[in-house]
Amino acid sequence: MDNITENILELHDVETFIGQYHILFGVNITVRKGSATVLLGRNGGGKTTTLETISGLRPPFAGTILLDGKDIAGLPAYEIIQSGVGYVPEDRDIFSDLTIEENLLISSRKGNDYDKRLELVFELFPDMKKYFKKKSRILSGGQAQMLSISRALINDNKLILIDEPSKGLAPILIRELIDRINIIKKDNTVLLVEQNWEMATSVGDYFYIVQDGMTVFECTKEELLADDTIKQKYLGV
Amino acid sequence: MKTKNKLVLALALLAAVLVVPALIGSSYIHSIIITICIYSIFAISYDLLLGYTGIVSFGHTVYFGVAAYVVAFTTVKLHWPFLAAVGMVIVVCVAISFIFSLVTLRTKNVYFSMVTMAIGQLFYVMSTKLYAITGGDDGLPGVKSIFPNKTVFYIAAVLILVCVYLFSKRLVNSPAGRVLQGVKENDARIGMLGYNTFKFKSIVIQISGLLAGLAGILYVNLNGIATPSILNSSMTLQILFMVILGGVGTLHGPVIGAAIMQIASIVLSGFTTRWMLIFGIGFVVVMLFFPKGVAGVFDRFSQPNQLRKE
Amino acid sequence: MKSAMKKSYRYIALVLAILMIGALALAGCNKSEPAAGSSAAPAAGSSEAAEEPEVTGPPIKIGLLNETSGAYEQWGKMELQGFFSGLYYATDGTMAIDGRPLEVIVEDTTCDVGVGVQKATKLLEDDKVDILSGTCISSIALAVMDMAAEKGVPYVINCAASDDITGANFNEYTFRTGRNLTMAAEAGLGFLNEDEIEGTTWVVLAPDYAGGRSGGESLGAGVEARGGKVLDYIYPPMDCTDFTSYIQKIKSLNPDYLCAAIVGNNFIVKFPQQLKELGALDNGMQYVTSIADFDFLKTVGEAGIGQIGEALYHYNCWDTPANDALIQIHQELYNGEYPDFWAGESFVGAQAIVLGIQKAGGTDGQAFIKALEGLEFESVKGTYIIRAEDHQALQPMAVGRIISDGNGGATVEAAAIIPLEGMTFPVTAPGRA
Amino acid sequence: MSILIQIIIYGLSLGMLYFLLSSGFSLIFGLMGVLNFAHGSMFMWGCYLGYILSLSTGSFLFGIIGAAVCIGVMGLVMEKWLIQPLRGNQLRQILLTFGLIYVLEELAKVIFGTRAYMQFPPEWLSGSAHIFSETVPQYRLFMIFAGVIVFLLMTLLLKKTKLGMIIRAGTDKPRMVQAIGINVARIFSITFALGCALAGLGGAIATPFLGAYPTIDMEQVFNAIAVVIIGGVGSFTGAFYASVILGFISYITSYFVPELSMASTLLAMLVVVMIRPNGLFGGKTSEN
Repeated sequence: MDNITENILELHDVETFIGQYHILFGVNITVRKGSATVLLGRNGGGKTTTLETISGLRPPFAGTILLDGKDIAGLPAYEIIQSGVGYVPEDRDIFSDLTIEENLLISSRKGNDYDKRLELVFELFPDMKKYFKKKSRILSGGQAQMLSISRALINDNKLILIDEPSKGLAPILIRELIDRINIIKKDNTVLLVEQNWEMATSVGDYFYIVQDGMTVFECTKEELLADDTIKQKYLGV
Repeated sequence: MKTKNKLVLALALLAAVLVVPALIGSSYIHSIIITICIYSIFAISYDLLLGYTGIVSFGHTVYFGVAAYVVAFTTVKLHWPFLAAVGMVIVVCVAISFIFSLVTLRTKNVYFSMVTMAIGQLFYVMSTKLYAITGGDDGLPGVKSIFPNKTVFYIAAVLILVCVYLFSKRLVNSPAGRVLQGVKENDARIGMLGYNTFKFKSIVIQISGLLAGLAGILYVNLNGIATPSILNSSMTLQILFMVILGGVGTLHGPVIGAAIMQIASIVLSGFTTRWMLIFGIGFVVVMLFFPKGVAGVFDRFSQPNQLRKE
Repeated sequence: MKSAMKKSYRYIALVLAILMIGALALAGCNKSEPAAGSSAAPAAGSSEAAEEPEVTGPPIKIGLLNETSGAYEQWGKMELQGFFSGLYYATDGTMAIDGRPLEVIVEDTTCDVGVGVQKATKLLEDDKVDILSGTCISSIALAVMDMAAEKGVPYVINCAASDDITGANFNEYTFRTGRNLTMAAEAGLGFLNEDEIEGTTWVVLAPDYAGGRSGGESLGAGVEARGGKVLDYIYPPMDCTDFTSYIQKIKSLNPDYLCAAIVGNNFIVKFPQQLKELGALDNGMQYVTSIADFDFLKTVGEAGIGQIGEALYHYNCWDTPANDALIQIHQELYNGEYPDFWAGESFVGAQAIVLGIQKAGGTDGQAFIKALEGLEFESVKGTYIIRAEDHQALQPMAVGRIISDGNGGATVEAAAIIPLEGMTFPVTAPGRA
Repeated sequence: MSILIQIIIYGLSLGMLYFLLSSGFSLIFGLMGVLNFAHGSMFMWGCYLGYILSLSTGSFLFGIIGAAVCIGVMGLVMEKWLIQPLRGNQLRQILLTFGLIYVLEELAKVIFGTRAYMQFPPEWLSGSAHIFSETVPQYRLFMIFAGVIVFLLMTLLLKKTKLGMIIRAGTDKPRMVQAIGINVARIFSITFALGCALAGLGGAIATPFLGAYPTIDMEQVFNAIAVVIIGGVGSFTGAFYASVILGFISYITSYFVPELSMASTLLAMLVVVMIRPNGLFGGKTSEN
C-alpha cells in the first residue's frame, strides 16, 4: 500500500506541552519526498520541540501527524522511529562508552541491509571507517555530529530529522556537511532545524518560519532569497 | 466561615482536647496522646525537610535518638539539671545539622538519601557499641520525667504541638519559606535568582533538627529510657510513613499520619502479630495511588496536560 | 497574608479535631475489656482435681508484660505459657489465693521499649495491678522497674537476664527469679571439677554487648579462680554472621578450651558450624557453650550432638516434682506442647508470686517484699532461695549435653547439676552488700 | 604468611558475596536511575528460596538457579506494577521501595517464621581444601569462583551482546536509546529482572555461609549502597572492584579491630563520598 504520495510528512495544528508549559500552539508543516525542508526562527520558538513531537519523544497534546499517510501522533517514540524515521538530536547524544561500530550496530533495525548501508556511511563520512573500532568518546565535535547522522542513516529511513547540525562546527566542516546533506536528501527526505543562514539556504528546498510555537510563514528557497523583508521581519538578521 | 468564628472553633476544640481526656482520667490514654504529640512534632520537623524543601534525608531520626541519649546521659550519669541537658541537646543538634548540611554540598538528591541513610546507621551502630556511654542494647534507663504526672505532661505535650505547628506554619508562609519551596522545585534556578540556596537549606536543616531534638527530649521524658531502637532504620521508616500517609508538604498531614499510625498500631497489634505487614502494604498503596496522602485527598487531584498517555 | 492566616486556622481546627477523635476512640475502646489485654487464663475449673473455690475477697490483679508480637514473639509465647502453668500449679488449679481469684492482664510489648512503657503505665495506673511481672527484653525491664517502684507495686521479673536489673539499677520493689548472665557464665564452667581446669589454657568468646561483656569477664574470672589461664577475650559484634576472622584468631591461639557465653541465633547456630568448617575442632579443642531452645536444637540437629554447655532449662534435664507438674500442666493447657526454654523460668516466677502473696497474707507492697526476701522454696530446678540483699533468686544450674533424640533430631540430657551452693557471685546492688 | 592467605581468601569470598549482592543494584540504578532499597530484601528472599529449593529438590545447583529465576520473576512483576507507574518520579520510587522492605520482610516472617535456617553446603563442596597449610572451607573457594564467573558472564553480556550494548548506551543517554527505535520500557524490565535475579543468586549462594533469617535485608542493603557509592554508579566493573575492596576492608577490620567491624563499610563509604563523590571507578557523577 506504498502509495507514493507527494508528501512524506504532514503536521496539522499540532500542539505540545512540556510539563505544564504550553510550547506549541499550532504547527502546520508539509515535507515533500526527496527534498530538504528547513525550520527557521529565533531561539525558543519551538523548533526543537517540533522535532521531538514528530519523533514521539514528546507526545503531542492536539493535532495530527501523518507519516506516509498514517497518523503517528501519540505513538511511543520507538514505534515511530521503527516505521522509518531517523532522529539527530541537537547535542548529538552519541553513546560515548560504545565504539562507533557499536553505536551503528544497535541503531540498525531488524531487516536492515546493515553492510550495504555501512558502505554508504563510510563513503559519506570516511572518519567513521578510520575510527570504527574506537570508543566514540574520543571523537571531536564534528566527528560526533557525523556519527550522530550516520546512526540515522544506517537504516534506509523515509525521513531524517536533524536538529541544528552546524552548531559548534568550524566553517570548512559546515561546507562538508552541506554537500553531504544534499546527497542524503535525495533518497531519505530531510527535515532540519538550522540557524546558520549559509547552511539553511544551500541545503533547504522549502522553508517554514516557526515563531512562538506556530508556523507563521512558508516559502520556497527562491522566494526566500528573493525577498529580504522576510529575513528582516522574522529572523532579525 | 469568617476568620472570627474559625478562631472560636479552633479555641473551642483546643479546650475540648485539653479538658475531655483529662476528665476521663486514664493515664494510658494520656500516654498514648503524648506519644501522638511527640511523633507529630517529629513528623512535622521531617515534613519541613521532605515536603517543603525536597530534601530526602533517611537519617533524620539521628536528631531524635541522640537528643534522647544526651538527656539520659547528662541527667542520669552526670546528674545535670534538666535545663542544662536541654542546652546540651541544642548544641549537639546544631552540630549534627552542620554535618548533614555539609553532606548536601557534596551530594545531590538520590546520593544524599543514600549517604544520610548510612550516617543514620552509623549512629545506630555506635549506640549499640559504646556501651560505656550508651549502655549498649539495654539502653540508658533511669530518666525522671520533669512533669509531675501524666495529665500535666499530656496537656503540655498538646500545647507544645500546637506551638510547633503554628511556628512551622509561619516559617513556611514566610518569604524564607517561599524560597525553600523554590529550592524544592529547582535548586539551580533559585540559585540563579541570587539566593544562596546552601544558606537557606542549612537553616531549614537546623530548624528541623532542633524540632526533632525537642521530640526526642519529650520521648525520653515519657519512656524514662533511651535505647538503640530509636536510632534504628525502622524508626526512619515509621516517621516516613507518618508524613507520607498523612500528606507530605501540608504540615497538618503528618499530625494525621502520626495519629493514624499510633491508634492503628495499638488496635491492629491486638488482632494480628503481623500488623507491620499491613502498614507496609498501606504505604505502597499510598505511594502509588494517593501521593498526596490522607490530607491531600481533600485537595483537587491536578490533571497532567497530556491528551494521550505517554 | 490575610488568607494564609485564615487557612491556618482551618488547619489548626483540623489538627485538634483529629486529636479529639483519637482520644475518644481510645477512651471508648478502653471501657470495654481491652482486646489486647484479654487475660489468657485458662478456665479455672478445667482440670477435674480443682473444686469450685468460693470467692471471699476482691480479685488479685497480676499484670504480665509479654512479647506477644515482634522479633522475640517465640520467647514471648514460652514465657506466657510457663507463667500460667506456674500460677496453675501454685494455686493447685484453683487460680485463687485464700478465696481471692487471680485476674491476669497480659499486655503485648511488641518488643518495643516505647510500647512496653505505655502498656506498663496502663497496668500500673489504670488497671492498678497488685503485682507486675514479665518481659524477656532487658531494656524494657530496666525502664519498667523504675515505674513500678514509683507506684509501690512489686515487679517480679522471670526472664530478662541483664545483670543490672538486680545490680546497678536495683530497687527494692524488683525481684528476679530467672538466672542472670553471670550465673549462666558460672554454670558454663560448673561441670569441670577443679583439677580439670588447673593449668589449662582458655579463650573466652561472647557477643559484643553489655551482658555479653559482663558474662565473658565473669567466665574468665571463674577460670582464673580455678587455676586456668585465659589467653584472650574475643567479642564479635552482636549480629555478626561471618565468624571466620575470630575463628582464625582462636586457631592461632590454640587453647585447650573455648568457652562461649552465647545469645542469639547467629552465635548459637552459625558459630559452631563455621568452627567445624574451618577445622578449629580438629586439634582436640573442647568447645563449651550454652544450649538454647527447641528451635536451636531443631536447627543444629545431629551436628550438635556431643556439645556441652549451660542449659537454662530443658524439660529432660530435671526430675523434680515441680518439673513433672510443669510438663503435665503445660501439655494439658497447651495441647501437648512441651515447656520450652523460658517456660521453665516464668513457671518459677509465677510460683514465687503466689507464695509471696500467701506468706504476706495479701497484696500490700512492703509485706510482699518482706515475704519474698530470703524465701526458700522447691520448684522446677530444686531448691530456690531469693537472696534478700539483691532480690536475685539463687538456684541450681544445669550443664547439658546434646544427645540424639532417637529419630534424627537432638535433645538434651543433664551432664552435670551445679547445686545452689555452687553459685558464688557477689552482690552488686549499690548499698545492699 | 598464613594471615595473608586468610585475608586474600576470606576477604575475596566476602567481596564476591558483596558483588553478587550489589551488581544488580548498581546496574538498575545506573541504567534506570531507580534506587531499589528493597534490593536487600530480594537478596534475603534468594536465601530463603535457595534453602527451600535445594532442600526439596536435593540438588544445590538447582536450588541457586531456581532461586535466581524466581527472584528474577519477582523483579519483573515488581517493575511492571510498582516501578513503571512511577517512572520519572524518583522520589516516590525511592519511598515506595523503602516501604517494600517492610512488606517483603514481614511476608518472609509470615511464611518462614522468625527462626534462622541453616543450610549445610552440598557434599561435593563441604570439605576443606589445604592451601599453604591453611585449612580453607571449599565452599569459600566456590563463592569466589561463582562471583568471578558471574562477573565474566555479565561482562561478556554487556560487551558483546546487543542487549548489553543497549544497556550500556541506556546508562549513558536513555532518551537517545528511544530515539534510535528501541523500546526502552522493555529494556528496563529485562534489566530490572536481571538485577533482581543476580540478587537472588547471591542470596542462594550466601545461605550455606550466612544462613537465612529475616534481618538479612537491612544488613545487606548498606553493603550494596557502599559498593555503589565506592564503585561509582552504573559502572559494572566499578561494582566488582569496589566489592573486592569492601570484602578486604570488612575482613581486615573484623580481624584486627573487631569493635569497628560493624561500621567498617559505612566509614569506608563516607570517606569515599567526601573525597570523590562519583566513586573511585567513574560512573555518573553524584552531582547530576
